[in-house]
Amino acid sequence: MNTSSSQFSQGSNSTAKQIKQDNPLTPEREMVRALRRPWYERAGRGAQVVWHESTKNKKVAIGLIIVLFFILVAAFGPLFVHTDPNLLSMDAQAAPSAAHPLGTTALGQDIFKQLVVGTRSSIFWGFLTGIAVTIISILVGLVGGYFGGAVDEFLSLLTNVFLVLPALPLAIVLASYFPRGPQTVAAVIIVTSWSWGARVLRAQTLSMRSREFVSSAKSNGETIWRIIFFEIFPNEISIVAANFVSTTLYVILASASLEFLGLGDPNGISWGAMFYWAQKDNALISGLWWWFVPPGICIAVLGAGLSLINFGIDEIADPRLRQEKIPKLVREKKVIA
Amino acid sequence: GNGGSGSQGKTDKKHVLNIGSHVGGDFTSALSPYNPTQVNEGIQGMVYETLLFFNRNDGKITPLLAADYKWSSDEKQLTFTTRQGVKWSDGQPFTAHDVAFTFNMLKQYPAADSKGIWPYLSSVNATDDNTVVVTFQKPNPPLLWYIGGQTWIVPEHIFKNVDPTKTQNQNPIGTGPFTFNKFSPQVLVYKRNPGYWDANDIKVDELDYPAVKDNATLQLKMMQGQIDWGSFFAPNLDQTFVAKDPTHNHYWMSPTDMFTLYINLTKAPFNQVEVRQAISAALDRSQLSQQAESGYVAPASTTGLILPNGNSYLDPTYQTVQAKADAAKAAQLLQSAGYSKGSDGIFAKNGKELSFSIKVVNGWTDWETMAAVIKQNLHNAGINATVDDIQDTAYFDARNNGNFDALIGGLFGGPTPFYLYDTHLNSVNLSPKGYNWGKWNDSQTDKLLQAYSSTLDPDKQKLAIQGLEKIYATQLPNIPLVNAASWYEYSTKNFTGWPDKSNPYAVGAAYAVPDDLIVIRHLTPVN
Amino acid sequence: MATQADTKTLLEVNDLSVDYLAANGAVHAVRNVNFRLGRGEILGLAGESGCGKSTLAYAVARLLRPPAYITGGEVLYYAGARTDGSTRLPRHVRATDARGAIDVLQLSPRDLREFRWNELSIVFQSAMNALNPVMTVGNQIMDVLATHRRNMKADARKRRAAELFEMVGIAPDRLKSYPHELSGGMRQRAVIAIALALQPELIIMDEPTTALDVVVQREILQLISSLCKELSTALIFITHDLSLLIELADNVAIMYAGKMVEKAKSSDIYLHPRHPYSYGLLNSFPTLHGPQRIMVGIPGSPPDLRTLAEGCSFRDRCPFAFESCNHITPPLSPAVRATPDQLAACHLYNPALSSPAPATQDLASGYENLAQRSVGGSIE
Amino acid sequence: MSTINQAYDPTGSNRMEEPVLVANHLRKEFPINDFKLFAPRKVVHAVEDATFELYPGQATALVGESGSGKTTVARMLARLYDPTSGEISFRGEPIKLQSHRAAVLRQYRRHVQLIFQDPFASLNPIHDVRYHLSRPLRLFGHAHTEDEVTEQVLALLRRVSLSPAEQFIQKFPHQLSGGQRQRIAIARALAVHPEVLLADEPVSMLDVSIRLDILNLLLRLKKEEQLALLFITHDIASARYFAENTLVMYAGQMVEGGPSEAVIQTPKHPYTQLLLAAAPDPDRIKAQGHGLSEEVHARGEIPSLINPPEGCRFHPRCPHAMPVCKQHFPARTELGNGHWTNCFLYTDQTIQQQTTAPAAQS
Amino acid sequence: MRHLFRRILFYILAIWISVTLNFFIPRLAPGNPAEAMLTRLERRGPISPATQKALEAAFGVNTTDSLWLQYGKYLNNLLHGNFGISYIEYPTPVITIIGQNIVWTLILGAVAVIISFALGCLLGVIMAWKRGSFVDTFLAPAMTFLSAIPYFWLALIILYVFGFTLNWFPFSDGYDTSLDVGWNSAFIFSAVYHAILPALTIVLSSIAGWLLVMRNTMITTLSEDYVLMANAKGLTKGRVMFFYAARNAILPNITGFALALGTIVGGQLLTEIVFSYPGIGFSLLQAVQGQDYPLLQAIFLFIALAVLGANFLADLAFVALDPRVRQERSA
Ligand SMILES: Nc1ncnc2c1ncn2[C@@H]1O[C@H](COP(=O)(O)OP(=O)(O)OP(=O)(O)O)[C@@H](O)[C@H]1O
Ligand SMILES: Nc1ncnc2c1ncn2[C@@H]1O[C@H](COP(=O)(O)OP(=O)(O)OP(=O)(O)O)[C@@H](O)[C@H]1O
Ligand SMILES: [Mg+2]
Ligand SMILES: [Mg+2]
Repeated sequence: MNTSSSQFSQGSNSTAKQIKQDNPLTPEREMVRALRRPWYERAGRGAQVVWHESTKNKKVAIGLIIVLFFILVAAFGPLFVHTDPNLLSMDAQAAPSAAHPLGTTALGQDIFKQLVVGTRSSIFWGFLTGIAVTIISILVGLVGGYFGGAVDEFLSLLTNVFLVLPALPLAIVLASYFPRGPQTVAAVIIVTSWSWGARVLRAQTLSMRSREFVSSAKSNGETIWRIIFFEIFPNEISIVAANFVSTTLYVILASASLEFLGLGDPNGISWGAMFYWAQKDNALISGLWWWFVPPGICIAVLGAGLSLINFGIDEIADPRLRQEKIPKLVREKKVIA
Repeated sequence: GNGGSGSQGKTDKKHVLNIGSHVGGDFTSALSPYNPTQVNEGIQGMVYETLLFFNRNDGKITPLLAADYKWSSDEKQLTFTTRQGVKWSDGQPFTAHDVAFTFNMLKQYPAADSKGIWPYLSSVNATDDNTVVVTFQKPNPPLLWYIGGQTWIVPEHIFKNVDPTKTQNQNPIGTGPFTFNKFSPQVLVYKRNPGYWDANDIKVDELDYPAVKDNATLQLKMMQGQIDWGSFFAPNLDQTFVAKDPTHNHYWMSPTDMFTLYINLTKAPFNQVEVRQAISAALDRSQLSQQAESGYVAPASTTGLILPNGNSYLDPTYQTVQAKADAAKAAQLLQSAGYSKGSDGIFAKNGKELSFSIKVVNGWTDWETMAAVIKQNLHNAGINATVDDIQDTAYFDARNNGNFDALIGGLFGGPTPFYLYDTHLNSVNLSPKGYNWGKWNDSQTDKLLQAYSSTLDPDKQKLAIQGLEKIYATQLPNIPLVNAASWYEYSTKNFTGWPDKSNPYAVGAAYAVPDDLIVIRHLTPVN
Repeated sequence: MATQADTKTLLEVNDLSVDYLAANGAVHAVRNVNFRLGRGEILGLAGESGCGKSTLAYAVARLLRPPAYITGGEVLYYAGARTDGSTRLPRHVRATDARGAIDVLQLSPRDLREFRWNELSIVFQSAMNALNPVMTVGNQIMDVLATHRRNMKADARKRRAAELFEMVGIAPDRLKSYPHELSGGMRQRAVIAIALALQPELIIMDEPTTALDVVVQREILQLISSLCKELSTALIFITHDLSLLIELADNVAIMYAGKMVEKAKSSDIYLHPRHPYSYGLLNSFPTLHGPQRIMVGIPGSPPDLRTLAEGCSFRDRCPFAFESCNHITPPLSPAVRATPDQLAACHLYNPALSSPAPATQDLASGYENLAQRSVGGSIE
Repeated sequence: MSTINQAYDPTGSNRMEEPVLVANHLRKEFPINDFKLFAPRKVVHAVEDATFELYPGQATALVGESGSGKTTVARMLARLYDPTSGEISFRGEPIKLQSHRAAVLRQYRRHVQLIFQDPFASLNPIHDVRYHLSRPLRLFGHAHTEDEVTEQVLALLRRVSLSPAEQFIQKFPHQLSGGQRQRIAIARALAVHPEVLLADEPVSMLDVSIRLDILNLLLRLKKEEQLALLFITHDIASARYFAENTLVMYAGQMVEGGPSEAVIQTPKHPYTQLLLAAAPDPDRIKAQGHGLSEEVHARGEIPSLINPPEGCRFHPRCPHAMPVCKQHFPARTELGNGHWTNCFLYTDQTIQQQTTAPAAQS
Repeated sequence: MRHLFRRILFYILAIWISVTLNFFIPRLAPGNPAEAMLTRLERRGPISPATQKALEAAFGVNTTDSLWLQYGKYLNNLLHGNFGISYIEYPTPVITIIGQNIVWTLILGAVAVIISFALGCLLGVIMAWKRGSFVDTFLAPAMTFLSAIPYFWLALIILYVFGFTLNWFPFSDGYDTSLDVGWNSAFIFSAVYHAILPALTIVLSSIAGWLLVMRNTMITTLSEDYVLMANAKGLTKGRVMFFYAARNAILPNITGFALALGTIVGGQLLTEIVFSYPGIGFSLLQAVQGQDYPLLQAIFLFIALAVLGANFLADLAFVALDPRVRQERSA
C-alpha cells in the first residue's frame, strides 16, 4: 500500500494545517481549565449517579440495605466474636437466652456466633464465585458474540453444552471427589453455572454488534478491542449486574444445598455447615428450631435482598416495568383514565 | 405401611413386625447368605441359621442347629451333633451332610468365607447324618465363634452346583423360622415358617423390612409407630424418641465394639510411646461419650476391654477408666519425650510443632463430632490436631494403605475380648487388607494371642488377656475413645420380650445376626 | 359551543385537556382543545413533534394509558342513523343529551367496548407494532367481526375478511399470513383493512405512513381518501408533514404546545396561513418548483409542557411577539373577516391588541429577516 | 426573498476539478442464510453497477425508494461493507478493496467519514459528548493532551452551532434532542477532518424545523470546508434544496442522474417521474382544488432483490415497458448538460440521431 | 443444512462431554468401589482379605487395563447399550435400577414443574393485568422472599409440620409399601397422596420465579401497540389478556421452561432425599457415595438425554408457538 499511504499522509497534513488556521487559539484557556476534572472527581460523580439512580428505586434501595447489612456483618461481625464459634461446651441444646442469643447446638456451640462468623464465609464465597462466574460469562459472551464465525461457533457450542449439563448432579459428583471446602464448592459452581450468563450476554452482544453506534465507532476508526470493551460492554452493564446478582443468589443457594448434603466442609463455619449439623443432629425432631431456622431466614432475607436489587435493575433498564405511583388526582377520581 | 402392625390387624390378628434396619437405598434381590456385596435383611438368621448362638453381651453359647458340640482333647477336632427333626422349608430333612457341605463350599469359594476360617482348618466331614467333624491344622478354639456362630448352613440339594457368591437364590430354602415371601425394592416380607423346628416359640406372623432412606426418616417412622424395631444412630434419643411415648419407646445400646483413635505407628512422632500416652491423657472421654454418642456408651478403657461385658477379664490395676482429661499429665509426658511448649501454646520438638491430622468419614456425624472434641481436647493440651473430613471411600483407602497420621476407627468386639485384640493387633493382620491398620507389630502381643488361642482353659485364657490389657494400656497401639454400641431402638406397643439391660439375652440391633433370630424367638405380641 | 350542532356533526370536542401525571410534574400535553368534525370530513392534524397530536387522538378514542389522564372536557359523539337505517350502538349506550350525543368520556367499560370499532376505529403510528405477531392477520380481522357481529357465521366472516383485503389491494390468500411475512406496506394496508372492517363513522390515523416511501405512501393515501368519500367516513389524519396534509385533507388543524393554534380549510392554510407558527411550518418545506430560497424553519425549540404560564406559548420563537403575548392566552377565533372559517389563536388578529392584522407577506418578511440574521453570515 | 447563490455550473470551473472520490461499477450482494438442504445459496442483489463521482465543495444527492440500496452504497464507500465487485478510487488512486488491514482502513477513514442514517442509534448512549468527539481527535492524532482535546471539542461544538458548548460537552445522548444528536454525529465526523462526508438520510426522522437547521449547517460546511458530500435522502425536495447533483436509484440500479434542477424539473426515467408524481406537493392544490390527485398509477412494490427482474428492474411497474426492457439493462444515455438516464426510451432517439449503434457498455 | 448439522453436533458433543466427565471424575478420586462397599459390610464385623479380593474382582477394580483402555471399553459398551451391573446394588443391572426409579422422578417432576409453570404464569399474567393493585403490590415481594428460601430448608419444615407433626400427609416413600404396585385405584390413590408434599414444595419454591418473570414480560407486552390495538378493537378483556398479551409474553419463558423440564431428572435430588421419595436423584447420590461407576455413568447419561430431550421439545414448542421462528431459526 505504498502509494495509498503516501497519498493519505499528504492529505492529513494539509487538512490539519487548514484547521489550525481556521481556529486560531481562542482565549478559552479559562473554559478548558474549568472543564478539566481529575479522575477521582469524575469517578466520585459516577458513583454518586449510580447511588442516586439506584436509591431512587425503592426495590433497589431496600435490596441494597439488606445486602449491605450482611456485608457489614460479614466484614465486621467476626471481629466481635472472640472465641471459636465451633467451641464445644456442655451447655448444649440451650434455648435462646441472654447468654446465647440464638441458643446453642446439640454440642453446646453458640449459634449466634456461628451465624455471625458463618456470614463471612457464605457472603465472601458467594460474592467471589458470583464475580468469577460473571467474568467468565462476560469473556465468553462478548468475544463469541462480537467476533462471530468459527470462534463464536465454538464458544456457543461450548456454552450450550455446559448449559444442558445437569448442574446439581454434576456439582455433586465433582464436590464428592475433590477435597472438601468452600473452594471446591465454588469451583464446582463456577464450572456448572457460567454458561447461562454467557448465553444471555452473547445474544445481547450479537444484537449490539449490529447496532449503529458500533458501526459508527468502526467507521470512526476505533480498534476491535476498544469497541468490545468501551462501546459494547458498558451498554451491557445492567445485564451484567443483573446476571451477577442472580448468580450470587444462585451460588448462595447452591452452596447451601451442597453443604447441606455434606459436600462442603462440615468443620468449617458457614450457613451451609450449620444446616448440615442441624439436620444430622435432628434439630427439628428435637425441637431445636433456633438451630435450624436462623440460617434459613438469613439466606432467604439475603436472597430476597439480591432479588429485589435484580428486579430494581430490570426496572431501571426497562422503564416500562417501573411502578408509577398512582397520582392523587386519579385516586380522587377527578380525572378519567 | 402406616400402622401395619399386628395389633391393629383385622380379624385374623396377623402379627406383623416392622423392622427398620435397611437404611440407604432400595432393596435389591440379594437372597444368598453368602453374597459378598450384600445380603438382604432377614436372610441371615430368619431364613438361614447357624449352628450356635454366641451372646456377645455375656459370652454365653446357645445351641441352634447344633444340639451339641465337643472339642477333642488336643483341641484339633471339633465335633458337632446336629439337631434332629429339623426340616428345610421345602420339606427336605436337614442333616449333618448339609453342614459339612456348607463348610466345604466355603473352601471351594473363598470369597464366601468372609470370616476367613479355612486358613486354619484342614477338613470338615459328616461322619453320619447327625455328626460333623471339623479338623484344625493347629488348635484354635476361638474360631468356634466363626464356625458355629457366623456360618449360615445352607441346603446341599440347592447349593450343590451353584456359586454361593453369585447365585440369585430367588427362592431361599432355609431352616429358620421365616420364609421369604415377597420382594420389592421398597419392602421385604417374610412369612412364618410353620415347619420350623421350634415353631411354638415363634409368635410373630410376618416380618416386614421396609427400605428407609435415612436415619431421620426411620426415627420419624418409629415415632409414628410405623416401625417396631429400629437400629440407627441418632443423637439425643431420650428427648426425641423416648420422651414422646415413654411407656412404649425404648432403646438399649449394648456395647459390643469400641471406637478408637488409630495412629500411624510407622510415623514420627507416634512411634514415641510418650506421645501416644500424652494424647490419651489429653482426651476427655466423658465429653466424647456425652457429645458424640449422646451418652449411650461409656468411655472406653485403655485396656481395649469393652466394659462392662469384659469385666470378668479385667486386670484390677486397670479398674478405673480415665474419663477426664489430664492436661498436666499430658504435658509432663510430652516434656519427657523431649517436647517443649512454644509461645503459641503448642508443644514442639526441634522446631517442629506437634501437629497431625485426624481423618474421619464425612457424614458419619458421631465420628465428626468426636474429631471435633478430640481436636479441642488436644488443643487444650498443647497438641495441634486438624480434622480431615473425607469421603468414605477415601477413608477406607487411606486406612487400608496406611496413608494417615491418625484416624477414627472402630475396633470389632466379639463374644470374648480376644477377638478385638486378635483382629487389630495381631501381626498376621498387617497385610493391606488386614485390620491391623496402625501397624502394631509386637512379638509379645503375638505370643499372648497365640497362648489364648491354643487353649480351652479359661484361666490360661484370662491370663493371656490380662497380658494384652497391660500392653494395650501402657503401649497404646491405638487410643481407645469410647465404647461402640449396636444401635437398637424398639417399641413395646405391639410386641414385648425385647432384650434390654436387665435381660441381655442378645444384642438388640436388628442388623446383628443371628441375634435377630434370638430376639424373634423371645417376642410376644401385645393383645 | 354545541348549540348549533346540526345533523352533519359527528364529533364535538369541548375543552379537552390531557395531562401526563409524571413524578416530576404534570405534562400538559393537550390543553383546552375544541373542535368539531362533520360526517365524511377529513381533518388533518399537524404540528411539531411532541405537540400533543397523538395524545389528542388517543384521548378521543379513550385509549390513553397511565400516566396519561384526561383532566377535563367532553367528547360528544353523535351516533347518527347509518345508510342501512340502523343505529349500531345497542340501546343501553345512552345518549347524554337531547340531541343524541354520547359523551365518550363517560361510557362504562362495557359500553366503551361496544362503542369502539363499531363507531370509531384507529390506526396506530406504526403498523409493524399494531399487529399481534403470533396471530394471522386474517384472525385479527375476524376477531373484530366475531366480537362485534356475533351472529355472523364463520364463513361469512371469512368472506368479509377476504373482501376487505381485496379492497386494500392484498390478495385474500394472505389472510393466512403472519404479520412478519408481510412487507411494511402490506402490513400498513392490513391495519387499514382492520380499521375498515365494521365501516365505522370515524377513523383516526396517526402518522400511518412515516415508515413508508413516497410511492407507497401515496398509494395508501389515495386508497384512504377514496374510501372515505365512498363510505362517507370521517377521518382524523395526523402527521407532521404539512404538504401531505394539504393535499389530502378538507380541513387542517395546526397544534402547538398542546393547543390548537389554527384551523382552516386546507387551501386557506396553504395560501394564507394566519398564525406565525403555521407560516413557519409551511416555510420549512423545500419545494419542488419555483425559485430556490433559503429557508430557516422556526428557530428555537418548543416550550416545556410542564411549566406553561399564561400567554401565548409560541411567543419565545415568534418573530412578531409583542407585549400582550406574554400575559394573555389567545383564543382560537376567526382571524380575518374575509375567511370566517379560518380560525387562529393569535393576538396579531385581535384588533383590540394589535392592528392592522398582518398579511401573509408580512409574516414572510418577518421570517425573512430572521433568516438573514441567522445564516446571512455564512451564505452570501 | 433571497435565492441561494448556488455556485455551481455543471460544465464550469468546479467540474474541471478532479473528483476526490470515484465509485466505479460498484456491486454488492448480501448472502442470506438458508436452511434448505440442496437449494443454491441465495443472495440479495442490493446494489448493481453504481458509478459516480464526488467533487470537493459539491453535494451529490442520492434519492430513491426505501430499500433501493442507498445506504449500502454509502457503507461501501465508508468501507463498512466490502463491495462484491467494482472499484473505489480516492484522489485518483484505486483503493485495494479486499484488504482488511486495520491500519490501512484507518488511514482511509481519516479522509472519508460517514454520518449514519439514524441519530438515535449511532451515538453510544453511555458515552457523553466529550467522549464521542474526543475519540476521533485522539485516534487521528489531532489532539494529544486533555486540554487540547477539550479545546478542540469545544470548537467543534460551536462549529455545529451547539452553544453554549461548555454545557453540551458534558451531556449524554439521551439529554439531547434529535437535531442536537444529529449535529453531534456531524461534529464527530468532522472531528476527523475528512475530505469526503457521506451523509445518510441525516434528516429523514426529524421535525421540519430541525430538519432545516441541519440542512443549512451542512450547506455551510460544504462551502467552508470544501467538503465533498454525498447526501442520501428519499425526499426529492430536500435534494433539490441541497445538492448540485442528483442521482436516482431504483432497486439497486442507478437509473438517472445529473444536475438537480434538470433531473427534478425534467425527469426522464419513468421511475423518476413516478417518484416526483408521488412526492407531496401542495402546489398541485392550486390546480385541482383539494383532494389527492389520481395520477399515480404505478401500483406494485419494489421488486424482490433476491430474484430481481431481468433487464431493467423497473419494467414490471413501468407504463412504457417494451419487450427489450425485459432482456437488457439499458445503457446510459447522455441527455446533455451532464444529465443522463438508463432507459431504452431515450436510447432509440440517440440511435436515430446518430445513426450508429450505442457503444458497447463495459 | 448447516443448522441441522450444528444441532446434531451439539447433541452429540453434549452427551459425550457429560459421559466423559463422569467416567473420569470418579476414577480420579482416591478409593475404589470395593472399599466403598466395606462401609456397609463392616457393620457385621471384619471382612476377610479373601472376600475383599472377591469384591474387587467383582467390581473390576483390580484390572490392569490403563484408564484410557477402560474408557474405550466403556464407550464401546455404551454404544451397544450395555450399561453394566451396579456395584452398590450388586448384582442388579444398572438398567433395572434406573427403570425402577426414573418413572417416579419423571412423573413427580413433570407434574410439579408443569403445575408450577402454569400456575406461575397465570398468576404473573393476572398480577401484571392488575398492576399496582393489592395482589400485585404485596404478592410480588412475598414471592421474592419465597424464591430465595433454600429449597431443602422449606421442604424439611413442610415435611416436619405437615408430614410429622400434623400427620396429614405421609413424609416418606412414593406409595404405601404394603400395597402392590399396579394400575389399581388403591395404588394410584396412595401414590398421589404420597406425592402431594414433595410436589407442593417443588411448586412453592419454583413458582415465584415463573411468576415474577412472567409478570415482567407481561407488563412489557401490555405496553405494546398491538395490545392497545386489541383494546381499541373493543375485544373482551379475556381475549386481550390471553390471546394478545399473554400469548406473546409467554414466548421468552419457553426456553426457561425447557431448561427446567430438563433439570427435572437431575434437579429433584433434594426432594427425593428430604422426602425419601423414590427416584433417580437419590440413586445418583448413593452411586456417588458408593463409587458405583456404572450406575453413576448411566444415570448421567439418562440425565443428559432427558435434558437434551427437553431442549428438543422446547425447540419444537417454540416453532409451534412463535410463527416468526418458523421462517428463520438461528442457533
Ligand atoms: N408517558 C409520558 N410521560 C410524560 N410525558 C409524556 C409521556 N408521553 C408523552 N409525553 C409528552 O406529551 C407530549 C405530547 O406527546 P404526543 O405523543 O401526543 O406528541 P405527538 O404530537 O404525537 O408527537 P409525534 O409527532 O412525535 O408523534 C410530548 O411533549 C411528550 O413529551
Ligand atoms: N446486511 C444486509 N444483509 C442482507 N441484506 C441487506 C443488508 N443490508 C441491506 N440489505 C438489503 O439491501 C437492500 C438495500 O438496502 P439499503 O439499506 O441500502 O436501502 P436504502 O436505500 O438505504 O433504504 P432506506 O431508505 O430504507 O434506508 C435492501 O433490500 C435490504 O434489505
Ligand atoms: Mg405521535
Ligand atoms: Mg438507508
